[in-house]
Amino acid sequence: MKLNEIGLSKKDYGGAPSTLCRGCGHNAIVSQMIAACYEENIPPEKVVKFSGIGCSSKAPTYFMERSFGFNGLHGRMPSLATGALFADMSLIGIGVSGDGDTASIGMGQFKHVMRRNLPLVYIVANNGVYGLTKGQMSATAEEGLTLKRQGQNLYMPIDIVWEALVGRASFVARSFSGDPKQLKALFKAALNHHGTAVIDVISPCVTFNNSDDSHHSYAWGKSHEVALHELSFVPPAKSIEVKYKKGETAKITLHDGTQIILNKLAHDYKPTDRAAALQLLEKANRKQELVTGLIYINPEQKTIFDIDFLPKSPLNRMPVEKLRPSPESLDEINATMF
Amino acid sequence: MKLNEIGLSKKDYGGAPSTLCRGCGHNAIVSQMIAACYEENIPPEKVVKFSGIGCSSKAPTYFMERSFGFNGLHGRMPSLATGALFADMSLIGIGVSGDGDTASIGMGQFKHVMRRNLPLVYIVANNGVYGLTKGQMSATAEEGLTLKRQGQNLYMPIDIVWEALVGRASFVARSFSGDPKQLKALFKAALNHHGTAVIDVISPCVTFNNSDDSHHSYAWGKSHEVALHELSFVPPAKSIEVKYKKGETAKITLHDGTQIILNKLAHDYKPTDRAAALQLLEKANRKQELVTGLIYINPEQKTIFDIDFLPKSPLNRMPVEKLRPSPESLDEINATMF
Amino acid sequence: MPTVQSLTQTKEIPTAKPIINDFSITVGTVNGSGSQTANMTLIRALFKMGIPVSGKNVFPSNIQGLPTWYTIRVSKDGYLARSETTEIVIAMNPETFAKDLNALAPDGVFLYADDIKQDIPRDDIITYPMPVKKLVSESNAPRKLRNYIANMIYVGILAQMLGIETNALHQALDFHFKGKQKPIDLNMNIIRHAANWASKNYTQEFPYRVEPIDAAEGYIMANGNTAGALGSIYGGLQFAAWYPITPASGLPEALIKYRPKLQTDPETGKYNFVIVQAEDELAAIGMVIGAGWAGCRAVTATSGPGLSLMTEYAGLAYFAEIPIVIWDVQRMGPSTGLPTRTSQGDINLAHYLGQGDTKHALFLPGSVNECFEFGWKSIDLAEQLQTPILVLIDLDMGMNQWMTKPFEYPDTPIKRGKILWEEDLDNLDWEWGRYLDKDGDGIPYRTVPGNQHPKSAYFTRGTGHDEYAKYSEDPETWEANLERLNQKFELARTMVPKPEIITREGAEIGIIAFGSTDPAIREACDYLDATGVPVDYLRLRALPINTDVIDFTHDHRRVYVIEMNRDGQLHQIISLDMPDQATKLTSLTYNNGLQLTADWVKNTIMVEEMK
Amino acid sequence: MPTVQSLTQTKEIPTAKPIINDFSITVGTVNGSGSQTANMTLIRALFKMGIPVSGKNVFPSNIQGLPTWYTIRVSKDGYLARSETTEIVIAMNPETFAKDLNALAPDGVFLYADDIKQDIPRDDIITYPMPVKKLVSESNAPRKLRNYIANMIYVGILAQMLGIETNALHQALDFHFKGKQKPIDLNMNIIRHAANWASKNYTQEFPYRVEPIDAAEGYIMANGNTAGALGSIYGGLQFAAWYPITPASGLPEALIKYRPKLQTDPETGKYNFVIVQAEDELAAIGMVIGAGWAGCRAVTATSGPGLSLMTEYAGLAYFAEIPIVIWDVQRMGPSTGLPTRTSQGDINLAHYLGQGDTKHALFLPGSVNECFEFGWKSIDLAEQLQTPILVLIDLDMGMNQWMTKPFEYPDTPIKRGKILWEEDLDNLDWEWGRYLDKDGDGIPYRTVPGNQHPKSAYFTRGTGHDEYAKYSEDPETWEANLERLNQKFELARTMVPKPEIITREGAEIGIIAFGSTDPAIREACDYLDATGVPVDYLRLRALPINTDVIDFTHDHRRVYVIEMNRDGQLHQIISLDMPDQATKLTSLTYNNGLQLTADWVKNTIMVEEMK
Ligand SMILES: Cc1ncc(C[n+]2csc(CCOP(=O)(O)OP(=O)(O)O)c2C)c(N)n1
Ligand SMILES: Cc1ncc(C[n+]2csc(CCOP(=O)(O)OP(=O)(O)O)c2C)c(N)n1
Ligand code: SF4
Ligand code: SF4
Ligand SMILES: [Mg+2]
Ligand SMILES: [Mg+2]
Repeated sequence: MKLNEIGLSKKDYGGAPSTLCRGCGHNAIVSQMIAACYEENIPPEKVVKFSGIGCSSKAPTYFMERSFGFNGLHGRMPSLATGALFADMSLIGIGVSGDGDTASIGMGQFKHVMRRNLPLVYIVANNGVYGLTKGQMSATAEEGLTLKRQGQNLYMPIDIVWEALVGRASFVARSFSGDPKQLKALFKAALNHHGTAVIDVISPCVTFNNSDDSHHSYAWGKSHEVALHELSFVPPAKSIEVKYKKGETAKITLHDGTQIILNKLAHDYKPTDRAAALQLLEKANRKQELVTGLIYINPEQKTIFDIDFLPKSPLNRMPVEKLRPSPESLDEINATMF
Repeated sequence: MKLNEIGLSKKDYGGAPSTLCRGCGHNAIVSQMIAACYEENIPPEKVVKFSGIGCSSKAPTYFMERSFGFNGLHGRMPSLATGALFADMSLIGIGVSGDGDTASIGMGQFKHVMRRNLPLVYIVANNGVYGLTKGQMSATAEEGLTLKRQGQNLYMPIDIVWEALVGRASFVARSFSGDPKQLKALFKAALNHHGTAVIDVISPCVTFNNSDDSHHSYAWGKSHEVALHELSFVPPAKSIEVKYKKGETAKITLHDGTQIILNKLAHDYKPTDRAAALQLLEKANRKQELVTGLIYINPEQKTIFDIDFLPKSPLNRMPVEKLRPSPESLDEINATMF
Repeated sequence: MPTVQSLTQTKEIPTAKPIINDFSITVGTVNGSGSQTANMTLIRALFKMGIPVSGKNVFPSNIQGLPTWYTIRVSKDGYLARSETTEIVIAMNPETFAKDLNALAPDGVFLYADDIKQDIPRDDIITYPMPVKKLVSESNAPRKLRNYIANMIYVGILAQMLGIETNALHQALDFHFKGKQKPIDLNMNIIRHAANWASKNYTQEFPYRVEPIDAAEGYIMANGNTAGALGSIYGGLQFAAWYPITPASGLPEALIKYRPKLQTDPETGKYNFVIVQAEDELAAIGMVIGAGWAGCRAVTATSGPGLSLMTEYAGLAYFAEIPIVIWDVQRMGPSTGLPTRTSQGDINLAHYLGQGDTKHALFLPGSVNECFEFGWKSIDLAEQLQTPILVLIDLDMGMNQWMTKPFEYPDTPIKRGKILWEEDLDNLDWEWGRYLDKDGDGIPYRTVPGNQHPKSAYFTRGTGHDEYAKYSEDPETWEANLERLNQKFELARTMVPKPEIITREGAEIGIIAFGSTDPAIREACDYLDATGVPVDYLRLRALPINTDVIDFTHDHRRVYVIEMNRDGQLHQIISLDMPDQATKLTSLTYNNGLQLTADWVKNTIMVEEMK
Repeated sequence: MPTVQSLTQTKEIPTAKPIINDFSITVGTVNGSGSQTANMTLIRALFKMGIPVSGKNVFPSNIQGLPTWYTIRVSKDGYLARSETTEIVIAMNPETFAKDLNALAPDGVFLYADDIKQDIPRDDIITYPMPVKKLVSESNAPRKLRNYIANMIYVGILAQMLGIETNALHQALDFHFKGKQKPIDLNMNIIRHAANWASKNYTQEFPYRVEPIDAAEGYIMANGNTAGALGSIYGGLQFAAWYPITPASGLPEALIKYRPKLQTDPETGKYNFVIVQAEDELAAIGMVIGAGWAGCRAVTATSGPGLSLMTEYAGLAYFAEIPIVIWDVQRMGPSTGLPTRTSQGDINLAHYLGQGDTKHALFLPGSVNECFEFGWKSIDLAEQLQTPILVLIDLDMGMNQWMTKPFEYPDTPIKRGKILWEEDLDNLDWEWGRYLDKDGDGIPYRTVPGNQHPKSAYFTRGTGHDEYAKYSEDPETWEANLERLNQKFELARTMVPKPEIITREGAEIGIIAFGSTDPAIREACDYLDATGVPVDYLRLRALPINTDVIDFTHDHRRVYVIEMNRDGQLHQIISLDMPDQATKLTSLTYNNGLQLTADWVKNTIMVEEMK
């Protein structure tokens, strides 16, 4: 059986069998996350999974059984992850949410985890609909979308990528369950990023929102996707050797020294300028292009861990002696109580 | 005593005496709202006031006693307004919120009222701090702000205007309590707009966040404000006569025929292009300019009222006969129940 | 009989006469496979034959591919609670084959898809392999429909063996497919084909049969969510806001479905009420409160998790005296719990929803018909008392089809409570104040936005206020206002639906129960009576309780309070209202997510009475 | 004496001896004017003289310019509850001048700023006009400090007339200004100046005096929020998330204040615990649950509105068995209510916080010292039981300075409950499952993220799960799990702090109370004893109750349950645990936002006993 550099087989990254519908876009997220972690040689025990409520939020059950996971409350995944990841800052947090879970009920926590730049891979499995409750409009449903039982959506949609950009996320990407190769590459980039890495994955709901003209369907995705670039990686060790090759639009060095190499596809685009990213999106939205790829990244942005003045050693392994201040200190406190 | 065109004196637009601190920026919002409604000849009975919780949210108590008002829950003003305004769509809704009330706990409802484009003047009295709870950081506090008892803010701030722009608000403006003239003009424009009109008012908290280097202080505002233009209005009746005069950068015709005339100040800027607005903001943020004025407007955007297929006559005056379907209809229903 | 042999009959053909119109069927299948249509066709057809029938869907919290059970109870006596025994099992799901086999009663009939190759280690039953794949392929139906059609095969076979009338089946399909001929014919053909095969190959007599009777005469079939929605529409609903959640979504979705037909204004062609899908429950209740405050009859619907999120706003509505109605279609908690299983576990939360001294009246419909009735009555009372009313049902009543009495048109005109408009204020000979108790009943008069009278406006807040709605921190004012709110709550005792009491000759003990457990309790009462333990039954229809409940307890040696939760929440709340009777009230709880059964009630009470 | 005349003395100089160390002072002023410093200086100085003293701030829900009252009680007997009578009034606020005048007891002393020109229609008191403006201008203090300094004037005058020692005042200021000489001198000079003026002009003897004693010996002064924060820190707090709200903010703000001193690691120089200000309470509790789940000792603090928003997540923590501590510093509800007034109205909400059958243990500290003690004990118990613990205090205890016993260092080591790390799992001779009740006490073993053992991980959810944390909808599994949760709750009865019982010779009746009402109840018990009605007093320190409470009720003819809310919430909850005693339990409630007084307790019980 093939093993990765830390001697694990792909099976070691597996989870419970999926109970999602056959063909559900979320299944692609599951399999590509398994592949990404396997190929990046990440020990499952170093990963913690989080999710809210929804079909999408069930996804973490289906990958990496050997990782701790917490399927929390609808729209409240980010707060859970914030508290948990402080316990051991060496862990890698992966959050999976849905468009309803993030853009409807979860908008507040989505926005605030980004401004704190919590190191977390934040995947929004975006199908424009509420799958688990059987097909109501979500906040990302495009204007004019018509669904059974629901009629037509006449509200303006919420654009996850756009929201992430103005929300000051330090890593913003978009991908498509119909493009597994890119999905995996972006997962790898996100797993290596130090900060909140938002990935808006158009992940079709084959049961409730997959008609060809729906903006969250496989058909629409396939015919409208415009991939910005191809991503490849150079681990910290090797990074010196790298030379610019033709077609490369950018090299980004991450916090841990890993380099992301972007190879030009559609546009000659550098994902390091937020203003440019906003432009790109605005245009794409008008032209109804599904722009995918790494849209913005700032490896330097301070995280909530840098901010809170904390030790590197895991808080949750702190010996009890350290947990309680000395008796003397309490005498001093009492002396000042008046 | 001076009376306006509907025979009311300014006193008829007054409210309870303010219990805010002397010099509080929110008091300027109160007085300019009184002036705007008085000058626009709006019958107080046609206005409904809404707010959340905070010093800012107390403001509606201090203007227009003759208007109905509802001081709701912290962060939940928009939902309250949404339900209430359906009762009589001829009413003008004015919502006053704070930066904590909108950008912290209220982010979700803020975002969703905009995408529904509920006709509502949505004022965010933005002082970068929690006034009523005595001076904690709010989500709009700039990076690096230092406050007593709180230490330094190291999170990225939330920019109300930016959020409103990507949130698809149909009217986005920014003003400053230290610039009452412009504040009044923008209130007038908003009162005439058909849709959600977000006004981010930098409204200093003199008690907890008014040090000269704080981005929400009077001093900072005065020295960094860059007003885009001067606004003037032409009521529907007269609008035909209007000719372009030199210095005018734009004429915008509102839903009811009122025209807004913008006279060039700082930039030659047309507030009808969202992409341009995003650019403007991005630049301003980098240059630390406090850009004020009408930043974006789309008078054509469908509102939630247009969307829901409803009668013009007030729902809350609907005669009881109409409220209950006929006995025959129930027989038909029963016949289909199986 | 070779054919029968070849069908590996495992048991002698019983000589006993077949059992007529009195048995239960369990269908084991997977969800998302279209079995719902098949099962609905069966119960609708049975219903059309005039036979009392109930169907209960036990489904998983996902969309496709997991085990699902549907139990059909046929009862000439009209016992429609879930039965603990099942006499006929249809096994379509290999995963649950063994489990389903075990669930079958002795002498029961086991029909299974013959492509499931598992052994059948029971000889006390009759087995009927069904060549589902073969019959499907013969049906030469479109490929993509195959899975779905497999379900119609068992409908056909069962129909044949039980003797379900063809035209009843046709009516069922006709209704389901809204008269569309093509699907009707397609399905009817499959059914016929399967029926024919069965008649040829299952030669021996089937131990269970159905025969047309008229016991279902004058009944309809509906679910509580639809009934609640219709009741609200006939109650003059004007504004609904909601956020999707199982098992409550069906109520607002029924509002969407019926709005065009029932509330389109003939003149303007516009709708007479508003439905908004909110971004979450915090917003849904906020919108409803805004609408209720502004004079619209406003309703929302949710389940446990959503109700929790409504806590803060519900407290505001109580304190600011805003009429709204909240439907809580209960599912199993705590927490996300079992979203697709039934429970009565939100009584405490709903009753005390809000911080501080918040208390709400609860309506507790005990039938689908009553869901309709309480739909309009709850809105009336909310506006009369100017306070939130919560209506609690559960997944079983909300989502399952129940046989019930037809919906009755409201027998009282719409009540809007004390609202003052311009002319009312003009004619007032006293100074109006929003919270002024002019009539001494604790209920003040209110005005609503849009009122153009210069004295009509007031400022509403969740903070302390005086009789004229002015901000106040004055201790006496605060205390007096809270006492007045309490007075309204006491008044509610006399205005909420009274309990229904069924007495029996010589009963010394009683049962208090509510909601979806009614069929099980009634059935159990018959059994207990038969075994010489007559029991009186008080079906509670609302909280707070009135004196009937206290008298009922007084008049019995012991009273069992039966409910579907762990802690006996109703038992707790009512015992607070009769401390001197507290020791008489015995709590019996059933809390596993399934529907209560008559056998459980009977046996549990027998055991208690033996003690 | 002309001077006195000119000061419009209105009453004969009383010949009686002055009253020593036993009276109440009320200062009427406006908030945001700096009067807090003046008042704190007074009570600190009195405390330094060894005199038992309490100060209660009755303030409005805004920041500046509205009426505020501060009442100081001086009691040689150590009675520190709010007193219904006030013997000395200092009137600085024209708006409340008349009201404050009326509040004064007969023979009382009325000191007022002489720029307030209002008539004084009482001749049963002694009036002292204070030339505040004059003395301020003489002080030639910086302009912008004038308003503030006005307050120090009454400190000086009062100090002079009561005989408060100068060095005591100096110590008070020295503490307040953290030893900064400039402000200390500035304030001390004003005080001296005012005192001198008073000594010259108020010639006659003042009817109230203070004298140094040692009754405050061995006490400290602190508020409950600070004590709760310190108790949590000494309890090994590792993670705190919060959202600002009155009156709870003081607790997390004390964490921020004391973290550098108490939890900076000497080696690394880093902090040992985390504090996050969340975007709202939904997030605050979410963070705390995440931290508690991941093995950090986690605490949050809020008040009614925030608690309501925590409902859904609290239910998850109960069901998924995650240790957290929630402090609810109660303010007056329902709804936003009176944010700056005290109450005990969240008992019901806190006890049942969550949908479905959710129940939580509540800690109820009865003194500031106990806030510290319960601070660390609550975290220990939360981790031992793997469940949320709620600690309820109120605005009065949380925000006011109380005289209390010094904080005692924890007498037991930190308890982390059943956590398994790598080596533990290696040495296990049984198959671990997250929800497997190995020990039969209902408490399973848990692992936390970061554990590198390949078998340590599990998936946590709010939905049904089996002993190995696998998803399950199985009815028996569900029921068994909920019963185990209930077993933990029953176990909590024996582990939460036991009640404190104070008995009296020949008492036939009892009182049950808790929290901030303790001083009023103790004082009332003395009065009742004196009037021949001895009362035993059980101070409840936690829910659920243990047998002591039931026995106590058994042993008395009648038991009064006294609490500060409308509905007698505690009375309800405890009567559920003793139905056979229910009729003995009489609910007495006080619900106007002010602190309970001994007179009210005494009078109310006398009336009840007369009945
Ligand atoms: C507080 C609360 N409200 C409502 C629900 C019901 N609910 C479960 S999943 C879901 C939406 C799921 O949509 P999305 O997040 O887009 O995930 P998807 O199923 O589409 O992948 C809702 C509303 C819930 N679980 N909790
Ligand atoms: C649910 C809830 N949490 C917390 C509070 C306490 N609170 C009152 S006002 C406020 C913040 C006010 O800040 P902002 O909205 O910026 O208004 P400002 O006072 O600064 O004008 C908070 C946290 C509350 N009232 N309700
Ligand atoms: S319902 Fe939609 S989202 Fe849910 S599992 Fe099926 S396909 Fe996926
Ligand atoms: S505290 Fe700040 S925000 Fe509040 S009233 Fe005073 S100045 Fe205004
Ligand atoms: Mg979705
Ligand atoms: Mg603010």
